[in-house]
Amino acid sequence: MSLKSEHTKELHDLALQNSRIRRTKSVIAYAVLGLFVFASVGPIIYIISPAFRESKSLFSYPPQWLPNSFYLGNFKFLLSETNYIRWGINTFIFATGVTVIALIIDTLAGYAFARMEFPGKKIIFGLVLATLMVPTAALLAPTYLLVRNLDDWTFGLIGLDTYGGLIIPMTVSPLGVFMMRQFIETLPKGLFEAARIDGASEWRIFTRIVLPLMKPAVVVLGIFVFMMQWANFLWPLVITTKDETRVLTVGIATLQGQFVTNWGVIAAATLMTLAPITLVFLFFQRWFVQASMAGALKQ
Amino acid sequence: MAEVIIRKLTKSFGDNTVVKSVSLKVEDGEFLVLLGPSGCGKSTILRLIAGLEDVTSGEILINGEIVNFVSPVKRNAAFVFQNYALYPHMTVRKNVAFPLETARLPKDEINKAIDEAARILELQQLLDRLPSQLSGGQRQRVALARAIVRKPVVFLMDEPLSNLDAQLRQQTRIELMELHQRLGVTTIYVTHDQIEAMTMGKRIAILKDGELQQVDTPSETYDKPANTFVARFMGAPPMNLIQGRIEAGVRQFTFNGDGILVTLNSSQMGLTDEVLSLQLNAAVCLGVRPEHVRISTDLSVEGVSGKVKFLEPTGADLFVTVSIGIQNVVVRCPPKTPMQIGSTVTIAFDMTHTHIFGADGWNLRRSN
Amino acid sequence: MDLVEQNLSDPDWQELTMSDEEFRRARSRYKLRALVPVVGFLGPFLFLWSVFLATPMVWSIWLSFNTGGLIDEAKFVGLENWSRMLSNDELVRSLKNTATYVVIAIFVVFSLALLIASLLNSNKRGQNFFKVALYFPLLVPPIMAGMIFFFLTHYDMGIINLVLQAMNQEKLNFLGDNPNALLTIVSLEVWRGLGFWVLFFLAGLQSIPADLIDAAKIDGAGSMRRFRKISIPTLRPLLLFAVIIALIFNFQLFDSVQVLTKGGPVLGTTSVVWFIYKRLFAFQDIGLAYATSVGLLLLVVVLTVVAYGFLGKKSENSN
Amino acid sequence: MFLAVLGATALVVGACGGGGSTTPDTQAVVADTQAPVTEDTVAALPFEGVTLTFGKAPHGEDEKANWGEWLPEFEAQTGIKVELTQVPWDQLEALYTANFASDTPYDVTYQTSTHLTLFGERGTFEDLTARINGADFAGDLPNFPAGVLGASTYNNKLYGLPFVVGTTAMFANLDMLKSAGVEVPTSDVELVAAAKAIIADQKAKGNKGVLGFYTPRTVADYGWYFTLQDVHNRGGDFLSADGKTALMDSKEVKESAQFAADMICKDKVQPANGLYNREAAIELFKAGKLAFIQDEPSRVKTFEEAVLPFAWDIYMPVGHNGKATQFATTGHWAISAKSKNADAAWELVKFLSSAAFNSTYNQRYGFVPARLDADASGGNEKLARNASWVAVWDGLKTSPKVSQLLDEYAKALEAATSCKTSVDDAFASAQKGATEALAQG
Repeated sequence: MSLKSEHTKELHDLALQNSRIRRTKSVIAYAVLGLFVFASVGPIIYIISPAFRESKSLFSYPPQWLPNSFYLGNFKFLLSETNYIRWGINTFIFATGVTVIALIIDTLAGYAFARMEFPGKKIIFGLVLATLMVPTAALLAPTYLLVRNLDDWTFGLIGLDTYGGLIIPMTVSPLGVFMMRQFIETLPKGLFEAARIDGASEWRIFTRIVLPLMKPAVVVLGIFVFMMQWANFLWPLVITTKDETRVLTVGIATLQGQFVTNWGVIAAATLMTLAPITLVFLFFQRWFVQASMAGALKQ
Repeated sequence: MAEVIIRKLTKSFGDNTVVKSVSLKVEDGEFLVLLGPSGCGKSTILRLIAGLEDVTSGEILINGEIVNFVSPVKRNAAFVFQNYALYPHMTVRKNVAFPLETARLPKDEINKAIDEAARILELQQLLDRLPSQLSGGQRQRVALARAIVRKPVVFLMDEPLSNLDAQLRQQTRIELMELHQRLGVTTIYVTHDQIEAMTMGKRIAILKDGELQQVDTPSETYDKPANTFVARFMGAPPMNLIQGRIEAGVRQFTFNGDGILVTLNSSQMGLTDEVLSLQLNAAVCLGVRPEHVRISTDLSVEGVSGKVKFLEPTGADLFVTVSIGIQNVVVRCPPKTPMQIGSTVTIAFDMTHTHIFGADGWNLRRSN
Repeated sequence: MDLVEQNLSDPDWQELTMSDEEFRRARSRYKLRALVPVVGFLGPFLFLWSVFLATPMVWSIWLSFNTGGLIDEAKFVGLENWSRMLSNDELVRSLKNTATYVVIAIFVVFSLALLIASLLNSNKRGQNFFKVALYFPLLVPPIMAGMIFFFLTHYDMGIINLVLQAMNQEKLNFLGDNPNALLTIVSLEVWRGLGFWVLFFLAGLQSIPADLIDAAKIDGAGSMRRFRKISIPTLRPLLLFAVIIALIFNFQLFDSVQVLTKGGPVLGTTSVVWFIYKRLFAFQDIGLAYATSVGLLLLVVVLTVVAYGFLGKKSENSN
Repeated sequence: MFLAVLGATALVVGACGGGGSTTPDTQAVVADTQAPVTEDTVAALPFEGVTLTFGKAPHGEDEKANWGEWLPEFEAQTGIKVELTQVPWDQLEALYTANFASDTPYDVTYQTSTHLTLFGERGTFEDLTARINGADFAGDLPNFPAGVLGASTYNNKLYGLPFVVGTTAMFANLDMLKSAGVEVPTSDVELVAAAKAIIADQKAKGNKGVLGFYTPRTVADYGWYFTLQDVHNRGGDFLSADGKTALMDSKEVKESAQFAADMICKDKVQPANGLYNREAAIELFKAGKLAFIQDEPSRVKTFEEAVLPFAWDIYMPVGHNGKATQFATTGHWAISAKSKNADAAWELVKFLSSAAFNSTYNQRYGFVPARLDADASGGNEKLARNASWVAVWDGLKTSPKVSQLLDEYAKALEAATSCKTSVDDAFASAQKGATEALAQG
């Protein structure tokens, strides 16, 4: 009897000790995670203050942390003196346009590469993948000239200062096709065969079977493409000439004079640019977080 | 309802030929089982018939029409997949409706067809569930429902029971056969399980390495295996195959296999002396099923004597492995036959059920 | 019909009715018909790809054997650009910097991302919040991220130096000294990219079958050992994909160099793409720029193949 | 060789001075030429319906708004519609390269001397020689100093009409000078001594962290722009007069770089590279933590607007042995060779380079006008003084290779002032790079 209770006590102690270790471990884990969150979000918080200060007092000595008054001049300047709203709308149209078209052509091509047989498939796929590694900056000029010359061929649909010219060349993303192909390959082959037996055309298989099943992957790729184009700078820079056709990144870059940077305005612009994308992100984050990236990216 | 004929069907993937000039005729309403070990090309043949693979050479006819270059749906063959291949994002109803919606049938017709299929396969309660909410057997029935709802002329089933546990498998086997009887649709059924083949097939086509070995009723494949492969593949435990030579005796030919001397009575064996003489001195096999070997502890009985090596009681039978020299012969005895390991016994073969497989492995009974 | 007979003789029904010629023709017609959907599915992408990616690329390969060709007429010079490329000191330096950057960035990002991902994997509470917060920096376009880093690395007003100052430590010269500048650029990349890789590896970790982990726990493996012996080998195919993608993207280091350092100090942060960009636009040395660009492409292709061979093989062995 | 360079430099300087002396008479001529143009516009707008595209990188974030006020005047006069595109400085070359390669480039662009001939020699710009010698420009031409025009000419071709010339100014915190009891320095040696004295004085008064001198020496902050005039003050250049030979390892280049390096590494009157970029240094000066800063004269406006709490003034950057010249780039208006409305474009260029517009523009942005009859000071005494320095302006000559050569120079300067590389090594490497660049194409 006594032996038994001793044993129980021992077990109890051990359990207590274990739970204590576990608790300590999780405290450490959350501390580390908190540190990384701080490092992630901190820099963005750091520019809130300059955005609400006059540029003149930004780097004043001694360092001034909080704005002595709630200065809105930088924002006012952006909204009244620049085409900021227009840039924002353009950015949205640009990024959305690229995303929508890229998703369509990437999923279609991904399906073809994953589930269709045709001569030269491996070679074509290899070539497509190879172009993934081309530095985009180097292709800037040739692509620009191409779009310029396409102006006449496409009745002005794809050309300078057009959404077509801005959007279409950016929709080609070998990475997207690669990701989609990888995902479709993870789907059981039998599904496609069953559908073929059931008389479904490739298009019906694609719309009724593949698309519903790859929704998570499509969302992930969509967010990925949207982000890339949201941040894109060089292409919209060269392909737009008018202030009204510019996107946010380019518009903000034109605010910098030669050698002179209006830091307050830049900080304000950065904040204002982050605001809508943050909303978009928060709206989709449920999707994003739930979307199984492993599925999308599985080898 | 249709007759399926394949002629000299060959399928290669690159340099690898997996189906080698197979010809087969499946009668209208027949239940034919394609049997063979994995990798023998049986599934490929099924997929070729369905139109899931592209024929390298040869012809496939359904109802007298060459369908090599006809799209799967126009062949009007339904396919039941090993893992059912149900659409995971659709309810049972949607799954079953899919082929009909694809064919653009009117809504009420679709509903009627679904109801009927559901009734036949007892799926009424499950129509609004997703495949992930079903058990293996239920999924299997949904897959069948999806297949029958189209009213196909041919059923192609690719190991449909292999994902079920043993008990369910047996039960479903019976259900499948009932379904076949009820619908009378020509069915080609692929399996690697010889019990399944024996119990289900009206005929069995046995394949090895892409080549057809034998097409026969289950009892014929068992009783008169075409070659050593079939002999060993069908039946558990397999047929005893004893290697040896045919020698000329005084009046009759004898089989000599390392101490096992058997006088061959050609008429009892359904052979002629001419056939045997062709194999004189060639390396042949003598084949006999365990139940066609008589065993006796009485050493005076005529036969070959050997030592008991193993005993395998299975309940219904007792299998005795007798070693004679370097050869082993398995004998089936009634369950409680007194046998001792190490004791000496005499065995004798029932010549009417004994086969000689020639040097090429083919049963001599078939070469006349 | 005698069933045995089926195999023995060649009854009439076994005779082929189509001649070889008919068969071939029917077969190629059938295959051609099967290509129609391929054209439909692959067509849009392949068309746009060949116009907007393949054509400029072929053009740039052609230009690497010429001088001029963008603004003025191209003049064929054979391999001159390629030999100039191989003897260019600044390019050698750029390549070294880029390689250093790629190695450090991949190593740091992947280690941190794996660490955070495994912490998140075993501490489920608040997981979504952490994911979102860590992903946040990716929303900042590089050009603006560069500006934010200017604030952060300001000698007197930057947060890090203020902390150092408060701790009576010597302040850091972030962008004016080597290797600080390159490390600052690495930090920018780590800052922006970490969240993405955390989500990536987290998804990978969550796909590890639980019974594998349980089995290891029963075997008494500690968490470090479990991570090394189970997580890493299971993640290896994912890691391979990640390394290849990271290689491709990091070798294109450009934005942060342009915004933060312009290749300085003393060529400490000049990258290959920055080198190309400068030749191409500022110097109008089109031939050298495209020779380098094609050279970089070849290099990355080779590295990718090597990475694939190396990691790919290992992952096969581990299975 | 060395003598030849000296001679050439002297010639250019001389020519500049000569141009300067014509100032008084030209103003009247300008007034005359304005009249006929007005008459034309009254009769019938000569270019009604023509639209010109106009590309320019901004000198300030308010520039776009300003153009909105400036251009309508021209549009009303001529009937020409002008579409302005603002080109960010950082990506200017990429954008121009793409644009000029197309069939429809900007009709008129603003080009600095580093880009003028780089693009011009590739056939992008119209040679304006005939235009400036035409009757409609006869009244304006004499106002352009020959030295400025000369520096903009390459192979007898003028790809752009000079608009502004860059100068640099030395800003001094006079309170600090007074406190330390030193005079405004007039030579490089005096500058170092004065800076040292001020640092010591401020330290003694408990003002730690005061710095003596700042001017950019790094590639990122265009260090060459602020350093090359010192090479000229020493009588040298980084390129031979005929533009064919690199002189990166010449005595003058290296001595000037050595001086710049010594200020940072040896004398420690300037903070190490990278600690403060230009903007940060400007803030230091504004905060009274920096005695001297060499920067662009446009900062006069910045400092005046900020109302600095101490006395300050601008001076010509001091030179070796007291010699002082101005040496920087020029900004030009260029017309695209492919322009379909070249005549209209020329009207725009004439408007942009007119004395009236030049005055308006530079009263806002504080550059030195490239024509002598423009008044950029607007009564500002400091800016007026700055404008007068154009007399000793000895600007960077344009050449198709100039940006590449400046890159070599700038890299070497940055290396030399890093205190880790010797001046000899740094400029030997620059010489090698520059020679290769000149040999190529």
